[in-house]
Amino acid sequence: MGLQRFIAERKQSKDILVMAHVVCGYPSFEENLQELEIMAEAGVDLVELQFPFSEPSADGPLFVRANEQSLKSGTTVDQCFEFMKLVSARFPFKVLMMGYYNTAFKMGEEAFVKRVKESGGVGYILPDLPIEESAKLHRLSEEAGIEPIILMTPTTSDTRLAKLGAVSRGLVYVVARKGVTGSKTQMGDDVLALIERCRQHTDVPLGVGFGISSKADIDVLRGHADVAIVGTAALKTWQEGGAPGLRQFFAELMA
Amino acid sequence: MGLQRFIAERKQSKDILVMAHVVCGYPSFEENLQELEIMAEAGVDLVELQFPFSEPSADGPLFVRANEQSLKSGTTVDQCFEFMKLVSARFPFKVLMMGYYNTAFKMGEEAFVKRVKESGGVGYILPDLPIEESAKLHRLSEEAGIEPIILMTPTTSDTRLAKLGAVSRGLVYVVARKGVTGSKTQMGDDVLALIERCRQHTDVPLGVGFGISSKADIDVLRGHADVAIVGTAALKTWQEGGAPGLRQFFAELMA
Amino acid sequence: MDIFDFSEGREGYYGEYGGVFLPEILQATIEELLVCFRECKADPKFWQDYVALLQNYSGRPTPITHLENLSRKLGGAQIYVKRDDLNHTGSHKINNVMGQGLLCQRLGKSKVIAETGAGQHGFATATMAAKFGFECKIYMGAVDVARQRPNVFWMENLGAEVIAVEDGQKTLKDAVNECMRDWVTNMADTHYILGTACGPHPFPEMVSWFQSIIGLEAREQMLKQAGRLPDRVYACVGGGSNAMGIFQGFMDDDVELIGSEGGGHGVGSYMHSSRLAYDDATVGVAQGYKTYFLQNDEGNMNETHSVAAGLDYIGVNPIFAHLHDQGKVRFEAATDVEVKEALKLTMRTEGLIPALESTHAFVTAIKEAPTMGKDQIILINQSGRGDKDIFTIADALDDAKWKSFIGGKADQYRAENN
Amino acid sequence: MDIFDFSEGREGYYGEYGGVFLPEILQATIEELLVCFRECKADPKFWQDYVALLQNYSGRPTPITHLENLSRKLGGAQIYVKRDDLNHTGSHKINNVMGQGLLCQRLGKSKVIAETGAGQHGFATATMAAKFGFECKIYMGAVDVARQRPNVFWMENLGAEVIAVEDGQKTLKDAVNECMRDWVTNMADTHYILGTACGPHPFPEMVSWFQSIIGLEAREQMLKQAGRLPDRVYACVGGGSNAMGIFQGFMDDDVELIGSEGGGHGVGSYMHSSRLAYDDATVGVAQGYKTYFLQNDEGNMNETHSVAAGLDYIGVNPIFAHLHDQGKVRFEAATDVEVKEALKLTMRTEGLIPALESTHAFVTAIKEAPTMGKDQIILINQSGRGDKDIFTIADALDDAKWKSFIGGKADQYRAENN
Ligand SMILES: Cc1ncc(COP(=O)(O)O)c(C=O)c1O
Ligand SMILES: Cc1ncc(COP(=O)(O)O)c(C=O)c1O
Repeated sequence: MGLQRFIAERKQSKDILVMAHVVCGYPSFEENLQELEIMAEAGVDLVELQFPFSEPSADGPLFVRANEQSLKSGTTVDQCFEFMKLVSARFPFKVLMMGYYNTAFKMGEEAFVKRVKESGGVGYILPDLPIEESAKLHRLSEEAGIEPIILMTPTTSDTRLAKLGAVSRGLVYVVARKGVTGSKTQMGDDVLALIERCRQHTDVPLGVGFGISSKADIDVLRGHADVAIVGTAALKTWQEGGAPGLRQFFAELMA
Repeated sequence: MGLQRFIAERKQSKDILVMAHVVCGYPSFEENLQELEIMAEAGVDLVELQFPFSEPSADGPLFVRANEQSLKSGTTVDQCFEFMKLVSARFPFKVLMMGYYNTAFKMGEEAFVKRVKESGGVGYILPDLPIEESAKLHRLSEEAGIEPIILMTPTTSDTRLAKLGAVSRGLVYVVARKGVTGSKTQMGDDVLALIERCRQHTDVPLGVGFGISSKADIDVLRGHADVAIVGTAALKTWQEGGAPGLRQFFAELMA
Repeated sequence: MDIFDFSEGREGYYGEYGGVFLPEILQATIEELLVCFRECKADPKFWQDYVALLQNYSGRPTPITHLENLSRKLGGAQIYVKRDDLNHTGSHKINNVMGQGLLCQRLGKSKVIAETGAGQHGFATATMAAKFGFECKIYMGAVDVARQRPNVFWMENLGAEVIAVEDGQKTLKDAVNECMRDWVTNMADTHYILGTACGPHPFPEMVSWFQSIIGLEAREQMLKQAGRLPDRVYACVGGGSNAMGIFQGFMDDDVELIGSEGGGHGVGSYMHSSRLAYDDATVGVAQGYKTYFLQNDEGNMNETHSVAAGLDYIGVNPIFAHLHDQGKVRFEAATDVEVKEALKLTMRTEGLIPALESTHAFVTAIKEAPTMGKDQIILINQSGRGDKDIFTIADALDDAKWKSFIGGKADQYRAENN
Repeated sequence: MDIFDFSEGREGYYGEYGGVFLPEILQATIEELLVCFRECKADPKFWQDYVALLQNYSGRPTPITHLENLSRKLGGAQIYVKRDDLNHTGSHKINNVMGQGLLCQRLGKSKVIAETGAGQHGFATATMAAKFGFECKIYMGAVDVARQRPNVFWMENLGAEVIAVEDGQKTLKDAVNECMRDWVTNMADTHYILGTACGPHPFPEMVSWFQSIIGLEAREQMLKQAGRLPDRVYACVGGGSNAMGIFQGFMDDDVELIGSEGGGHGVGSYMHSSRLAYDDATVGVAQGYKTYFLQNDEGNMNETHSVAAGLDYIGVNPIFAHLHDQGKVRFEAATDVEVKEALKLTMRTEGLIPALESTHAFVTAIKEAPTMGKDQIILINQSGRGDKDIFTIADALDDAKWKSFIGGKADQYRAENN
């Protein structure tokens, strides 16, 4: 089942879905599994598995260090795909590859798409790959039946939103504010207006991310966005409060 | 009795005179007196009393440090003149002021000449005062009956030797070699040739200095020069061997 | 040949290299920059203002010096040197920085950010920011901050905020990432002054354009001073901006162009920064553009090394990747050891102190000059002066007196603190 | 007015100042130098060669920079700066040194000696010697060797022998004496490259002549760039060579000339090096010439002080002593504290880092600019760049991070030795 249909189905029973995030191999694949267990329990709908990269220039400090540590402990792309396979088989949520374009480029776009698909991934997010550079990858993905997640942002002009909208499939990632992952976003009228703008240019579901850390944030989005994307806040909770902390975090978040 | 007559008289009983050197106030005026005592005993004929100066650029390391130490311990020009007075009264040798021109310039040339005369000095050596700058000082000295000691050197042209010769009075200081005071000179044909050259341009007695340190050096000069000038070697001996050393040095030198 | 004529190919691409690989959030900013840059490039007044600014502020044109002693000693080609070391702040970096300063003014932005490795580009940027009245933040790897304190000292005194980047290898490439992070947040009022001909389009073209002043001057000067063009032109290649700068003067001529990369510990050592001279680099996409990177099979960047901090970088400008493919520029490497020897030789023979970066160009030229005829001419770009790098050079030459001086100075400071 | 026209007075005298007060042994050498210098001065080709050498090797002409920010901030006169800091080796000292290099060649001598205080002149001389192939000895007070190690490091690497002078105060004046001592021994094959417009005739005239290139350029540039001559010209005064250099461009004009001396701890402190601005100096004879010296009643030199080692000297050139008497040049002093403030201001406002010496000229200009009209113009001579003086400037600004960097560096070196 494709990503877009999965979201549509899930949305029949929920007014907003939740997408969570883990950095593969950080702190370790074992702990990743524990985190994912908790996310699954809490009813998380989608998970991005970030493949660590040495130059994560769109990430904030917490993820930067997570990328770095994971690579230091020897994480390979192959391990990440194996992990993806394991995860997508074990858990009810859908899994996306998240990472930087060089990972895909180095293995070759064909091989990349094939491997995502084989590993049970329903799509991928490559934040440093603009649509101008994606034609071939998008075509291959379409052939394979996986989705490239396109990002729309507060700085994107209407002209460009139209262009992005035209090629969007599966899910659009609406970036709630300028900046990198990790800092807090004031979820308010600005974000809602942005969602409104994006909605005019695409029919695919809209996920909103960057700085979502509480139920209150999600409540703001309810009725406007299809998916709330939670990244740094969860990792931070894991680091500070371990499994009990994370369990409580998702319980409160999704209450 | 003027310097030139004094030399002429002494030369009746000796084939070469000896001029020695002390730096006033170094190591102290007391030690200066002890040195002079020894020089007098040994029969030294002339003594230069060097007035310490802060920029003794024509002196070698030993005298440079002596100048410096003397000033550091508070030696003043006035003390030097007082010392000159004492010395010229007490000892049979004749005394000359030696120093740099600024000492004379700062007290005023009239005052300087007057004070040398009053202190029993028969002349002065100011190595940084060329004849072009000496007209007035020479006139004043002549009036007072003291002698400005002119230097002739290995680099002086015949034309210039003639000029120097024309104004020379009392004693000419023949600089045995290039350089500053203190290093050893090879006393040989070069020096004798230089003396010969100088002799052609002046009738006043010739003293030869720079690097004389032994009886052998003096023996070379005997019959050619009128005065052998001993500077650094004596001070070095005093520093290393004290009074007994210096006594022996002069005994051997003048044997 | 106009390498910047994209009418036949894709805008911002040199062969398969270049492009714009940036987060969507920056697309508007990079578009705005591109539009502004196109205006500037089309406006002869802009270039005039640029040249006048460099003349009055930085001492351009920098001269060409004929190294008669070194030429005689090597017994081959006549060696000439383009003296970009005489620029204000001590290197060619000021050219690019002043140009981007003018452009930033035109963009109406009030803040600038820049990455720096050796500190030379940061120093130049801080200087420009003081002159233009921009707020200025310099991102610098923590390792570089620690070892390049003199430049940090000057940047701070020029009013810049220097931010030590604690991520990754804590060196240049990490400073670039951190700049990107600042930029995606503050692009509204901030211009990113990239320091070399790398990064996303239009940076490679823009930096090359500003640096082309070196080659423009040099060509004219060679004709005037030596009566003809050089047979070969040598430049060191970090990101490739000084080399692009001087090479552009001779692109359409029968002149061989040679880039000299950081050979570090040598071929096979994997402790170097030779992307094109050695075979260790492969094509990849990082830091906003596609080019040859020193990376592993999975696309993660390798550690790099050069005695010259300014060459110690994972990537190379995409234009060079293309010119290399086409055989239009030859790339060689100079090892750390060779650099030290060439530096000593140049100091003693000619009284010049090239920056360690620039000395890489000297190494290759010194190797090749003796094999050339006495009637042949070579031109070396001296991109910077070495006296700013006293710590690095004293370390490289392992100078005992310097070390004991530093020891004494440290003791003095400690005593003052007690 | 030609101050070097001696036809009416005594050769080598400026009023009652100047002359030749040297040991007889040097009379032939100084005469030979004078004859050679007169030939050079009369030979237009010599000056052409000199200018060409400086253009090709040192980057002359150095530009004039309009300090718009500082002028605006001070709200008075428009401030222009002559950029001799952009010279090769970082100061105006290279002008004189290159000129004397050519002259030494003409004299047929193969060795050069020079005194140096800050090390700037020694650095320039070592550079020139490398370029000309002369053997080179630099005399430097032991105190200066210890505190100016960076310059010593470069001199040695340029192939010069640096001799630490252990006599006297172990600073500049003692290095001068030691040079004289070398010269009286080795004059046959050795030329003494005196570093400033002091010492026996013809040095004051000769050094002034070589430095006059600054003023020649500056006058023309001001006319071209500002459309008219400046109302006032400011220069710092150590021995007086850079000031003589720029002032000579404006001697016959209605331009006020202001020399700025090292005020050290201020008037009455007796810890300064202001010979003419303060009343502490008197006329004397030392180091080969007659001028104002900071000396006691008996003619022994006093200790002097300035935060700028290059101004920290007992005497001043005899030409200035005369022009001061005649009221043709006004002398002011800048204290250490004022210098630090002006340096900070200049760095932040304009991105310029004047040498501590040059900053003395900025201090006086900055004091006076606000009292002048907006339509008035002042010109400051920036004789050197400050980035060579990082130790001194970091000490002056009491920079804590610098000190801890040095501490860390010292620890690193000690660890390497174990
Ligand atoms: C003096 C100097 N030359 C060369 C470089 C290398 O940069 P690029 O290849 O962009 O000229 C640097 C970089 O810091 C530098 O400081
Ligand atoms: C940069 C600079 N300016 C000025 C001076 C002072 O010398 P002068 O008065 O001869 O120009 C020095 C001396 O070292 C110097 O280095």
